[in-house]
Amino acid sequence: MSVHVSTLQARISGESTASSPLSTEEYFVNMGPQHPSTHGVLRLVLRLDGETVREVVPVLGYIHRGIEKMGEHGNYRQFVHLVDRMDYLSALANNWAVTMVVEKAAKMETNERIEAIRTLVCELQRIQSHLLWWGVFGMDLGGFTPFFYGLRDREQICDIFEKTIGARLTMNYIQPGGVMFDIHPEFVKDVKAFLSYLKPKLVEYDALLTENVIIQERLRGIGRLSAARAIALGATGPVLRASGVAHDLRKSEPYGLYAQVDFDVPVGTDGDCWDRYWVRMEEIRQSIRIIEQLIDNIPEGKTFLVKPAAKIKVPAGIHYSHLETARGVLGVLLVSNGKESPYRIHCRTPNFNNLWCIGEMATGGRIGDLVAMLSSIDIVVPDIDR
Amino acid sequence: MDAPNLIAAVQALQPDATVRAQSDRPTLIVPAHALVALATQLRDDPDLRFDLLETHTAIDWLEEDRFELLYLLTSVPHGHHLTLSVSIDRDAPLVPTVCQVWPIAEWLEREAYDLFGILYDDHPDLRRLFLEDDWVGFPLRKDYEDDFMLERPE
Amino acid sequence: MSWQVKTIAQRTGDLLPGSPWTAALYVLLTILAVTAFVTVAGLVLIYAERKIAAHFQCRVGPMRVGWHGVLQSIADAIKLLMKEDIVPRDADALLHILAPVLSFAGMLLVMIALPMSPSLQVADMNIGVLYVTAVSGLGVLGILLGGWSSNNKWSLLGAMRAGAQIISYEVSATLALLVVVLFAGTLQLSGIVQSQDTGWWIWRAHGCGLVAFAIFMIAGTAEINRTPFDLAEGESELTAGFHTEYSGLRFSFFFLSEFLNMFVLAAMASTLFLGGWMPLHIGHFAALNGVMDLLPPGLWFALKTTAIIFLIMWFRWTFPRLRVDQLMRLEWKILLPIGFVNLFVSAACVVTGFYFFAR
Amino acid sequence: MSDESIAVPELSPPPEKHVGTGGALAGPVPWIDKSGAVGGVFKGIRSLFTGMKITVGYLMRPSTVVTQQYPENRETLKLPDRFRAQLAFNHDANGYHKCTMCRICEEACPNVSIIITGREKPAVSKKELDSFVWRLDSCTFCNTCVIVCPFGVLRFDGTFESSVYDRRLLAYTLNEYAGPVASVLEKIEDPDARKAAMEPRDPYGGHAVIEALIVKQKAKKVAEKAAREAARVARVAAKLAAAVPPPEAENAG
Repeated sequence: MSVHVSTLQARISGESTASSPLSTEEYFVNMGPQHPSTHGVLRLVLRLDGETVREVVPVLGYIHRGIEKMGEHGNYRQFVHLVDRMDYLSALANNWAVTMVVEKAAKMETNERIEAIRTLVCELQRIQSHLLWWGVFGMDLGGFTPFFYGLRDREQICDIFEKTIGARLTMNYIQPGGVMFDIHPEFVKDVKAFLSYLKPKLVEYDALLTENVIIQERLRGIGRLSAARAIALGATGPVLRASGVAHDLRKSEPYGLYAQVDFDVPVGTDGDCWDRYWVRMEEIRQSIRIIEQLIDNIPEGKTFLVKPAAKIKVPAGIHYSHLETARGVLGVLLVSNGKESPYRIHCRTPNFNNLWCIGEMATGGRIGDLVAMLSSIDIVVPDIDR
Repeated sequence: MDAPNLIAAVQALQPDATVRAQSDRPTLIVPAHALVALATQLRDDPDLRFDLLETHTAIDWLEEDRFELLYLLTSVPHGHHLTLSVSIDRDAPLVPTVCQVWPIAEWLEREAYDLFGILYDDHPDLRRLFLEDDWVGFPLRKDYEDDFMLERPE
Repeated sequence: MSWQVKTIAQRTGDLLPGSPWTAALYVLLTILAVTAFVTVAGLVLIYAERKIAAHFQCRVGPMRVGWHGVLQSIADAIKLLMKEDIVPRDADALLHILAPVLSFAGMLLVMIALPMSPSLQVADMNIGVLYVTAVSGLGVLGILLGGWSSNNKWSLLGAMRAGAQIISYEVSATLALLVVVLFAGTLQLSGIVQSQDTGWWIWRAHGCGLVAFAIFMIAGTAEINRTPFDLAEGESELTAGFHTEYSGLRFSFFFLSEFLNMFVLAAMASTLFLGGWMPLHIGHFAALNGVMDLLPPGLWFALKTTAIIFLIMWFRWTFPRLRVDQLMRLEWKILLPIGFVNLFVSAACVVTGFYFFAR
Repeated sequence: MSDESIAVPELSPPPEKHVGTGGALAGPVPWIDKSGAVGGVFKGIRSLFTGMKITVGYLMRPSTVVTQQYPENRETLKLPDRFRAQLAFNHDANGYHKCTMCRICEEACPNVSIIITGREKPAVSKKELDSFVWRLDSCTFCNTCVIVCPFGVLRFDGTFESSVYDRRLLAYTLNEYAGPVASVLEKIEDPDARKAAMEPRDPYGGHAVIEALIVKQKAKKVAEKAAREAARVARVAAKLAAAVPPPEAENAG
């Protein structure tokens, strides 16, 4: 057989290819699995030449829980709560992705109110996720204070979710056939109060970090990814859009109520860390626009058209649908054989594909750049390992 | 391009491709040997331009003794979708790699190797992705069992 | 008004002929006092840093141990003392143990030269500035040794960064010091302080002092490895840099010397540029000077040092970190040329007597 | 740039309309223009001072502190009423519940955190609840049991301080009594007979139920595993038999 199966050991025991006139020695160093800026248990094996990164070999699987295998053993409704734990910062979007494919396959109906609530909470969560990213980004670049500001404001969204949903992180809120609870009576008021609180804060964020000369120096021209390479490497979400490709499923294949709202897709030009930073900051503003258009116009209606059944039957076949989380395209592939539990369920997670770009981005940069790039991709490790 | 046109266009490129029933997206069954050539054409054809391999995974049809490999393609410029389906023998799961066409396939194929044991011919770096290198067995196969698997209590 | 400087060393010298045992006791007490001061100042600084950082970040910081957490540092110190002291198996044990001691010793030796008030200075060398510059260089030796002996690649990277950084910025810091030395005409620290009895060098030198002060602050912040120049630790890049493998007591030595280096930097900056313990005097306006003299000189020193420490903390909790090549660029391409030009301009000022209240 | 954005806390003006996928649009970027070297340096330095102004602004206003001192603020701490912290049984005013032991929640639970046992000797009706055991240690608080329950027996409440010293105590028995449902109990006229039908349950007693269950299931599992292994061996054997070519083909090759 012509196929050769390799191992990690073989992969990282290559010969030194130092090309510097000063005979420097390259060495491998493990960044992670326990490292402050790998955002969880990601391990990157770096081939370094002094401070310069020659090669990045990501080693995944430290938090692989076999969500896909677990999905095969439960029914469709039970799978929804498992995907909360993939990209825990976009738990609602993950719920929605599964819900969307199940609803499409099982031909379940929803009404405008359900879709409006889903759109609203997902956009809130996009802001929440980007706020956390902003804080962590600042911290990865060495500034501690943004982390606390970002988290402080994110907490307010968590509080809003807590009131309506009863959970802050893993919510299991969007269910096939509806949403688990109706919005809290104070939801509209809280969201409006939050938005008017957040807008001046965004200006503050810009003054603290965006316009800081150190940040701009550190991000400009770092980790460039051209549009063609970004697509070829499978990047989606802000990473792809920063490279100048306006690929946003909310626009190109509107789901929920995105077709009814007016918003723009921020797009970068160079695909460097700065563009990725700026695209996310701008996405927060666009999400605010979406929420402002929807918050006063939530239609009346039920939150479950029919009493939710514990088991859902999905006709046999392959079903796939995807949506845009805060990090990119999340697709759920459902293979049904007509029974109560899926025959095979596969999640196309945005972080998995986005992380793949780090190998191309980081080569030739410095360790500090690598941290900035990793942070600008905004990875959530459980989403990679599933 | 809408689904019938798309299928017709792809079948013009590869006459052996047949439509797979029971799929909500246009899905074509492609013989394994024709995969790479077709993939290259799909990516480069100006009307099709399937430049994004959205995902790639396998399905273990234990009863039929085959693996079905799915390649979910998206065209970012045109906004249309296509799924390629390749069936391979379960006992000799060998298929040519599409790494040269879509670089992201390198990881997706490693994942499929890791979890299903599908071997990719010419893959530059075929090794386990999630599990350790010395793991025995391929967990997403339907007949996979190991001593630590928990079963759902009744 | 003339200031009578009498250092502890001089007083010991006075005692020595009459009663050598009293002198010895005096020396012993001084050593104890310096040690106590170092420890207490370290704990206070750590507490202050935590509290100030917390309030910068909309938090409250330690609140549990004592009133508003004032005893938190002591609790932490006790915790660190009781922790297991780990020397990695493949580390160079001797150097690993020596490194924090060196780092601490460097800081402690600078401490004795600091003029805190006319009567509170351990030793007043006639080459004070040179001594401080030389001895504070010992700190980098500790950091380098610590990173090297840990046998950890991250530590090594951190140590190398620290070495390169501190040695580079030492140049700029020294150039900034030289400006004041030129103006004051002495290397003696108490002499520098007394030369400012008609005004502080930061404003008396037509901007030269201000530029030198800015350079000194930037270079000093880099020398003590604090954000935005904390590349040697760079916790988001190098986990913890040179002290990755340190724990317990030895870690606390590094930690303490880091904080006290901040104190030393602030003390030096206030001594050189803000008049040290010298009250705010403007020329020979006796009325103003008299009012200012009401506050004791020790308090002036404390206030100025505190203000500069606050400034350094403020930097730390606002700015992100520079990258290693930007750090070097800042030093060699920006600070150093400015420093040289500034030095020449100051020299011209001194020669022509073109500064306020020139003697 | 910095002046404008600080003065007006408004959303940045939208760039041009989005034009399908593939079209690029670029918005205003708060980029420090470094074209003029000296001007750029001053802008850069000013940007640093802007940041310092923000942080010191928070230092000067202690009212912006958001930290809560948890155990001290127990009285004022109010969790939202929907907060999912602990599964609870809805008992009515008389202390009766409506659980008919239909086991829908048990099946819907994704991680077998609900274990329902029936009384061996029902007092009144055919099926009576003995213990409704809920395992906090494996629960993911997904709320599925609550929404699928046809009788509205379950609810989540916000009692979040659930730490105990022994993890076996994390298996709670939710029903206060073992016995028939509310509608049956209400039909019993005699209060003593009612009381006799109801047997009190210890809320922390769930682990005993689980341990009994484990013993019962172990034997069953061993048998099942053996059966599965036999089936697998048979399948492999059949496959091997099919894979071996018939003798004449072998001769031809």
